[in-house]
This record gives sequence, C-alpha cells and structure tokens, in this order.
Amino acid sequence: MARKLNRGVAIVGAGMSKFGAFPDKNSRELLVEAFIEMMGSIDKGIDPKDIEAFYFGDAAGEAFEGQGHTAPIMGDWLGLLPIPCVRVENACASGSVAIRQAMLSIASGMHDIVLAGGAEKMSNLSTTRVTDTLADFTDVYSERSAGFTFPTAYASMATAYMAEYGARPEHFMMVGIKNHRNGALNPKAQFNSSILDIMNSKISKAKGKGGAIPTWKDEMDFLHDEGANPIVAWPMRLFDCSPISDGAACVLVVAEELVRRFTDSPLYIIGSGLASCGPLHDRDRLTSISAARVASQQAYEMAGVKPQDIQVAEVHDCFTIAELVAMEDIGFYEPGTAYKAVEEGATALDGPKPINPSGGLKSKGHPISASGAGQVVEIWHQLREEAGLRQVPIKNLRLGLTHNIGAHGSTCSINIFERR
Amino acid sequence: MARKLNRGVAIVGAGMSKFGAFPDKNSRELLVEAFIEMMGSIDKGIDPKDIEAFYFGDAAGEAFEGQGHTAPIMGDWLGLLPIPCVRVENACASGSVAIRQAMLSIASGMHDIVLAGGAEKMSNLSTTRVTDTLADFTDVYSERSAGFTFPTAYASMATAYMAEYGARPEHFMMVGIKNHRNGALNPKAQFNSSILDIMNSKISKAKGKGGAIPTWKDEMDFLHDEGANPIVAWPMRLFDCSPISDGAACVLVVAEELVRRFTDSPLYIIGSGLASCGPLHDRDRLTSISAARVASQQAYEMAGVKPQDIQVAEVHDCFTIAELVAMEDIGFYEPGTAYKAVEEGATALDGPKPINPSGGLKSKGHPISASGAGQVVEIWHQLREEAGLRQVPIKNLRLGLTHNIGAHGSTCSINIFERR
Amino acid sequence: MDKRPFTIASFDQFLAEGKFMGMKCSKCGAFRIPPKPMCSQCYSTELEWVEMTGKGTLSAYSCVAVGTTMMVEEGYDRKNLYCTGVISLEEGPRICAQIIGADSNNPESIKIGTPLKVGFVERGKGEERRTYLAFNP
Amino acid sequence: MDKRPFTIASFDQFLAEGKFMGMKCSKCGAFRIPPKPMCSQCYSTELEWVEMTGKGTLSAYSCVAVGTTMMVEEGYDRKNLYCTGVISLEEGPRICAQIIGADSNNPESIKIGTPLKVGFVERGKGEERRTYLAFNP
Ligand SMILES: [Zn+2]
Ligand SMILES: [Zn+2]
Repeated sequence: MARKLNRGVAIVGAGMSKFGAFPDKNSRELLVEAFIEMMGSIDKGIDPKDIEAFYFGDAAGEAFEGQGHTAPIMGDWLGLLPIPCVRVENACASGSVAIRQAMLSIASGMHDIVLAGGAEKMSNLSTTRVTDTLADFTDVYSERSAGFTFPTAYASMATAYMAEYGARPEHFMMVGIKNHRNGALNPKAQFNSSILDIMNSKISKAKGKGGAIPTWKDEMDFLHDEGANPIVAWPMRLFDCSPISDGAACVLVVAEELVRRFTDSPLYIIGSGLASCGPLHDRDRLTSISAARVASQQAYEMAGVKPQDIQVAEVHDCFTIAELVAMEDIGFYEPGTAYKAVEEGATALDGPKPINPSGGLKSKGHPISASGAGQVVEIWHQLREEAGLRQVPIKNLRLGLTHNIGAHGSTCSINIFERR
Repeated sequence: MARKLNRGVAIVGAGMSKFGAFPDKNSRELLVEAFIEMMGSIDKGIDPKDIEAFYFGDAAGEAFEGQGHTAPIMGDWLGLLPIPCVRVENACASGSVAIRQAMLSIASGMHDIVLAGGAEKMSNLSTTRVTDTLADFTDVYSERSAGFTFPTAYASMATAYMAEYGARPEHFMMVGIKNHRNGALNPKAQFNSSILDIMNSKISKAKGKGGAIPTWKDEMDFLHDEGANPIVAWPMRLFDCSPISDGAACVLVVAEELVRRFTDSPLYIIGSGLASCGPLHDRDRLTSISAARVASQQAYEMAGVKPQDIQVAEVHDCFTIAELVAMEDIGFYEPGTAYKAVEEGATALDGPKPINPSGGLKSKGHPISASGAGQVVEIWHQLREEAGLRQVPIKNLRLGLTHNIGAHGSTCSINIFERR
Repeated sequence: MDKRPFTIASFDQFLAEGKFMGMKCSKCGAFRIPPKPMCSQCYSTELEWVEMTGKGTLSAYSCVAVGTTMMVEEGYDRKNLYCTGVISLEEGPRICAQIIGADSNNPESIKIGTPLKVGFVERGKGEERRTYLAFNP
Repeated sequence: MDKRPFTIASFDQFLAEGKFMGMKCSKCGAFRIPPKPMCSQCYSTELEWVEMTGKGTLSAYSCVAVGTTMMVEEGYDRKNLYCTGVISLEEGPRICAQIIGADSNNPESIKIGTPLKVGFVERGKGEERRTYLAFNP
C-alpha cells in the first residue's frame, strides 16, 4: 500500500566538505564546512536560528574519534543548541536515514525546518582497525565469527553473481573505471582523477626515479596487475573498494508551505523507502539485497513513478559489485544484466541511464555516514543543473534517486527527488 | 509556541526484561524477553506482522558487544524483517528518543503501528572499560581530556549544588535510600532490596564468617562508611551511582484511530520535548541542565499541563544528584529546594509527589539504552494501576512524566503520558 | 533432548563440545542458526535443538587478503589468504563459516557448488580462545 | 596575529607550546574554548586567537577514585585521587580541566571560589604523549 505523508517536504539547501584524508581536521570541523556551503546554497538565505531540529547520521564516531553521543556535540559546533539533536546509526546508510527522519519529523507537524546530514573521520585509524570497525556492522555471531570483513561480504556476493550470471572480474573493474572518470570531473572527490590518470602518474613517477618502468597497456591491464591493484577480498581488489575517507555533508529540509521562502528551485522528496534484511546466509538470494528491493518498491509506490522514469541516480558503490547489484535491485536492469549495461556504457555520464555522476563512493570517497547525504547533495546539483563538468546531458531533468546501503545490505534507504 | 502533531499517538503495550547482570544472555536475547512481555501486555492482542517500523535505542553496542548497526539485527531477532529498523543513539536517552521517533513517524502518516525500545548489555566489560565507554559520551576535547568520567560530571554539579544551596552529601544519600526502598518492591529491579536490607545482609554474612562484625547504626551510618560505600567521584559514592546493568525494554506505539483495536486502557503521549546542551563548562548554570528545562517546557506546552498536574514521574537518577537536579529542572521544585523535599519525604512512594516508584536507575538498574524505555514501562504500569506493591496510592491517576537524560545532560528527552 | 536455552551462549558451548546444533521451531519447522530464543517466523517459543548432519555445498565465498584483527592474529595476510563464505546446508538453511583446506591463495580454483563437511576451528589467544564453526571440502 | 586555523589541532599545538589560547569572535565577541571554525553565537567565521591570562576561579569540581584508562595509567586510583572540575576564567568563559596541586585525597578541603592559575600537564605513553590544559591553586 502506498503511503502518503501528512505534509509535503522538500530540500532547499545542500552542502558538503571536500572528501579525502585530512589529518588536521576532525568530523566537527568538516561538518562546519559542509554547513557553511549548505547555508550558501539556499537561494534566498536563512537565519540559522530558524532551524528547529537536527538529525545527524553517524556510524562509528566512538571507534574513529573516541566520541559518542555526537548529535548534540555537532549541534554545538554548528551553533544550533538547544534544539533537538538526534543521532541516527544505520552504518553506511546513516546519512540518508537521518534525512528520512528529518522528513518524517516535518510531516508529523512537530517541526518545519530541519537540518540533516552526516560526517565521518576515518583516516586516523590503521587499515586493520578500520577493517575491524566496519566488520562490527556485520552480524558478530555469524558473519564476523566466520572472518567476514566488509569487503568479504560483498566479495561473496560477487562470486555468487559470477557463478549465476557469467560475469567476470573485468565487469567489476569497468564499474571502477566509469566512476573514476566521473570523479575526475568532481572537485570534491577524493580521487579527482581517472584510473588512466593514476596509471600514467605511476609510470611518470617510475620514469622519474629511473627504475623499472611498468608496461601496462591500458587501464584494464593496470587493474589486472596484482602489484598495482592487489586483492583485498577476492574478487574485490583495491580498485574495487571505496577508500578510507574523511568528510561531511548536510541538507536543509523544510515543510512545503515554507519552500518558496528559501528557493524557487527546491527538490521535493516524493518517495522514500527504508527496509532491512538479515545476515548474508539468511537472505533469499545471494546476488541481490532484498532490503533494496523492498525499499525501492516502497519509494516508487509513494512517488508514483517507475524505474524507467528516473533520470539520474546515485547508488551505493562501496564496492564495484555493489553498484551492479544496486542497479538490478532498484529495477533499472533485470537480474543478471547490469554488468552488460556497464560493458555497453549505458550508465556512463553521457549514457541513457547515468549512474553515480559524482564519481560514486568509489572515487568521490566514502566517509561512511556522510555518503548518504553526499548522494543527495549530488542529486541536488544534478537536478538543479549546477553540476558543472559532470552535469548529465539529459534534457528536462526532473527526477533523481539515491540508493544508500547500511553495512552489506542489512539496511537500504531509497529516496526519490523531484525538482519543481 | 506549542506544537500539535498531525495525528495523535498512544502506547498500547509495554514490556521489559529483568534488569541485572546476566553473563549468558546478550542484548538480543534480553530484547526478545522484553518483546514477549510487551506482546502479552496488549489487552486485545496483536499479530506482530502488523508492526510497520522499529526504532531501536542503542548507546554503545559496539563497545559493549562488538556489534554496530544493531537495529536491523534486533529486527531479525524479533522476527520483524524487512520493516525499517532505525537505530537512535543519544547516549542514555536513546530509549526515550527512540519512542519519540516512533511517535513522529506515526504522526507523519508514514506508519500506523511502530515498536520502540532499547537494550544494553554492559556487564561483560571491566569497570574501567565501562568507565571509558561512558566517558566517550562527554566531549572528548574538553571534558574527557580533563579526566572527566560520567560520575565526575555529575559530581561536579553536586559540588556546585552544595556550594550554592547548602545541601550536604547526606541529601544525596537520602535519594538513594528512597529509590532502594521502591526498588525493593519491584521484582524486575537489579537491587530488589533496600539499603537497610543490604546492610543487614552484610552484617549477617560477617557474623556467619565469624570475623569482625560491623557496627553500623543505621542506613546513614552504613553509607558514611568508606569501606561499605567507597568514593567513586567525590561527593558521589558507590551508593550514589546507578549500577552496571544488562536489560531491555520496549513499547508499542500506535495511531489514535487504531488504539481501541488493542486496548481500552491506552497511554496517550500528549507532550514530548527534546533538547540539547553543550559540555558542562559552556552551560548557563552548573546546578541545572538547560536541556531539561527547555525540553520540559516544550512537553508541558504541547500537553497543556503544568508540573503540579503530573501525578507520578520517572526521572533520570543515574546519580543521586541527578534526581535533585531533575526535580528542579522539570519544575516540580524551585531551584535549590529539591533536597529539602527529599528530606521531608515528599517524593517517597506514599508522598504527595512520588518520584521513581520503580526504584529508578539507581535501584532498578541502568542498562543505558533500555532505561528510557524502562521508565515508560513503569509509567504504563502506574497509570494503569497495575504496579503491584509499588503502586503509588494516588486517586484518579491520569498523568505521568518521564525525564530521560543523555550523557550528563547534553540530551534531555521528556514525555508526558495520559491514561484515557 | 537437550534442554539448554536457545541462546548464542548455548550454541558456542555446543561448538566447544564439537557439536553443530541448529535451532528448529517445533511449530513451523523453521531453522535458525545461530539460534534465537523465539522463532522469527511464527513467534513461537516452542523450539528444539537439532544436531545438523554438517553436510552442505558452497554457495558464495571470498579469499581474504586484508582480514580482521582476529584473522590477522591467526597468521592470515596478503601472502596467506583465508577463505570464508556461505554454505547451504543439507537441511535447508544456510550459514556463514570459514572454509578450511580450500586453496585460498588460488581463489579461482575454488568452485561454487563444492560439497562441504562441517569442521571446527579454534581461534583467539589465552582466555579468548574459542571454537568456531568451519567447513572442509 | 596568529593565523592558525580555528581547529582542535591548532589548540593542541598551542598547548604543546605552553600557550593557552582562546578563540574569540571578531564580530560578536563570544569566546569559544576549545575553538570552533565558526562562531556558534553569530555564525561568523571572522575569528581571532586570544592568549588567555590563565587566571580564574574554581566553579565546580570532583575528586575521582575510579578514573578513565588515561588517568589510571597516570597512576591515579582509589588511594590516589585526582581532582578535576570547571574553572571560570577571568575573561568570562569557563573551561574544564584537571586541578593539579589540590589536596585531592581530602575533597572537603577544596573550596569552590578558590583562585586558580593555568598550568599544563603531560599525559599518555610514547607517541600518545600530549600536553593537556590544567590549573593550579
Ligand atoms: Zn516457527
Ligand atoms: Zn560571533
């Protein structure tokens, strides 16, 4: 049954920090950067004292920075006290789940103007400790005890996907190549360069040093080189994995009656879905995330649109396999066919179904709690046709979608936006 | 300005596990216990498949059990998948903030029937690691770096309170004595015995062993003995502090149109307030928590009632000083007078303003994320006059309040309930 | 019939005794591994312990070069990968477990559909040492 | 005028140099200690570093027997309590800090209102060793 909210809700401002590794900045300071950009993005301005509540997505502030109870602390740094500051934790979906709670709090009549976003500061920890922290999001008594890391869970889906549909590791690599190409056009991206650029820069460096010069023929050849692109959890290699990142993103969500006070080019949240599933072994299929199918179904029904109506999407490509699974789960492609679409270039920036124009988590970076909000920031720019070099070349842009996954699919949060 | 929700919301079921230290049970298993009791409390029954969403309060699952992203995992254990499962983290206020999000999600029109609650499993860790975990909720860059623990923050308020109002450590002890007396009547309480009982049992044990027999004259004498009641963070001693606990609690929240399908004796949430404040040094006063004053103001305005109308309250007595500050912040007593009210017995079970009939966090136990939901479970029993030996002897019971604090006041969540 | 509570603690205790026990709902027949104190299918608390045959097939896997601290401490690293995955059990349910005795350094040699048999593996140091579920080809 | 960014990293760097620096908003005059990159009063980013006199009085305190790991590693325990609290600075703002040189094992001897002067304390082992703010009677 399609749900209708008691009040319409729209986004009237969006901002993000640069994503990357910033040793001298903590998550509070990154969130202030995102907040300042968000404030500047509100066409007709706002007095921040009018913000009535703050939903803050934070997956693991305790582990990364030794700081729990982060919502009021962030509220303090943003000058928002004493308003309600609520922390939401749904692993890597925390940012978009925060935006959903903002939407619900407005539709309820409790608030009219609500800030939502996320921030994460991951680069302080060693890779092993980051691996442990992310592994905490899998089920400690079945998956973690089996030695699962985060990449392992997706890598397992990848082997099942290859066996079931005949995809090869090269198809995963193509996703990475595409997303790096997009990220090369995004100044906020952690990897602001294509894989070809990275390869060539390594060749230049080797020449500069006067040592052995690598003989990679092309990007694919580079990605097949265990030295350049080592296995993390086979078949996922380094360039199949999103990086360890610091960053923050936030949006301002308001009630429909107030929208025009802030902008004439808002993004209405016309559909929203949220669903859960159990550990990998308890799922109906190993090549699809049921939470994503359920959540997208909810969102499409609420919005009254179909997958083919969506013009641009940001999907959760924490690993390259994840983007393929996402494209199928949200109904853009039939099960087992997404890898062919990528091979054909259908999801490139200038393809018929552009996916992750921002560069995705793979290239833009994946400060886990910020990522879901960062996806919405990208859709904000794309639908308002303010995305610069990476603007998708589609006429009459109106509908965008974000697909944000928590952990390895235990949560999926889908939002559909319409520019009006 | 008083807020009105777009739809009324009521509680139609409530349950909790026993609180205590349970080495062989994890938080999932404790939540199942609470859930089963909650289901049994719904007068006309329910099919759990009708539950549409789950808000789970969890302050520190990562630290206590190595498990993050706990909401969908709990949803799995409760048989609720694939519904939306959202984790809320506002330190020790997580449980009541979860209930508030359930209320908002229903008022928004998104859901009709929502489960909310919390669970924590703290007793696995050493006292030092529990101290560290709780200290993570204070501001890491100002309070934690100054060596603040959780008790330290409240102990600092206590020294300011003593200096400003002339209270003595004995007044804090009286709060503990009162709450242990109530807890002795609560079979779910971790300390199901009065301080006098505890003292006498220690005397009996000493007699049994044939060693030196303690010569405590009365409870007060016992509490003044550094051996029996050692300093934790002066002036807070062991019996001023809530214990390290395991436990879970949950409630079922439904839209007003559906209430009679479940019970003829529901608790309407007629007022709700939530507010934040900064670290201790940035607050306007050191003897009061501004977030609690703001949140209770919001809740009273929304409910259209005054502090003197509230007949029974559960307040956040993580430390004995906290109960005194709470009583003043929610307007039951003028600043600097709550300790006199306790001295006069005004807040005892049979007093004019019974506070913490359950035994409070001090005696019932404080599994941090479950505590806020546990307070609501107590108000459910009290207002429905099902509280057994600890039923407050007030005629025409109708209005109850819960006051739930996150960390040392950075969050305060107030809810006002009316039995109709 | 074993009367232990349907908890993770019991499941781990069984593993330590070399037994792979599943929880089966007496009402609807659903399996849950690891166990839950209430059937997540039909909400019944009439449950029973069933000793699993331990036979199954490999449904998904990965060979891991960058492991968690627990696995790193067991000696696994970029030169010595470990294999873990999802096993479909003869009785119907699936479970995650480490696959011992697979050629983990040659991931492409491992085939989905391979028959597996339950085994057990000990990991952890000192007091933390415990028995974990594992499978062998 | 010092041009360092208004971050915790800068504040800590100053502490390591033996300087107690406050962030002051050039627009509204509000102090924030530790610093924030935006004034939480008026949202201005025109900020300045001000070296604090370091004079203040004790507004709240506790003597701690059960400390965090950091303090336990410094040798504090049930027999050797440490004092920490809230100091009201001469310039107006307050701050939390350890109180060094107070008679921590006799908590009742410590008086609210006692004048204090800034000091610094080093804590932590090896690479973790850092300078923290502290005050002395
Ligand atoms: Zn069943
Ligand atoms: Zn200012």
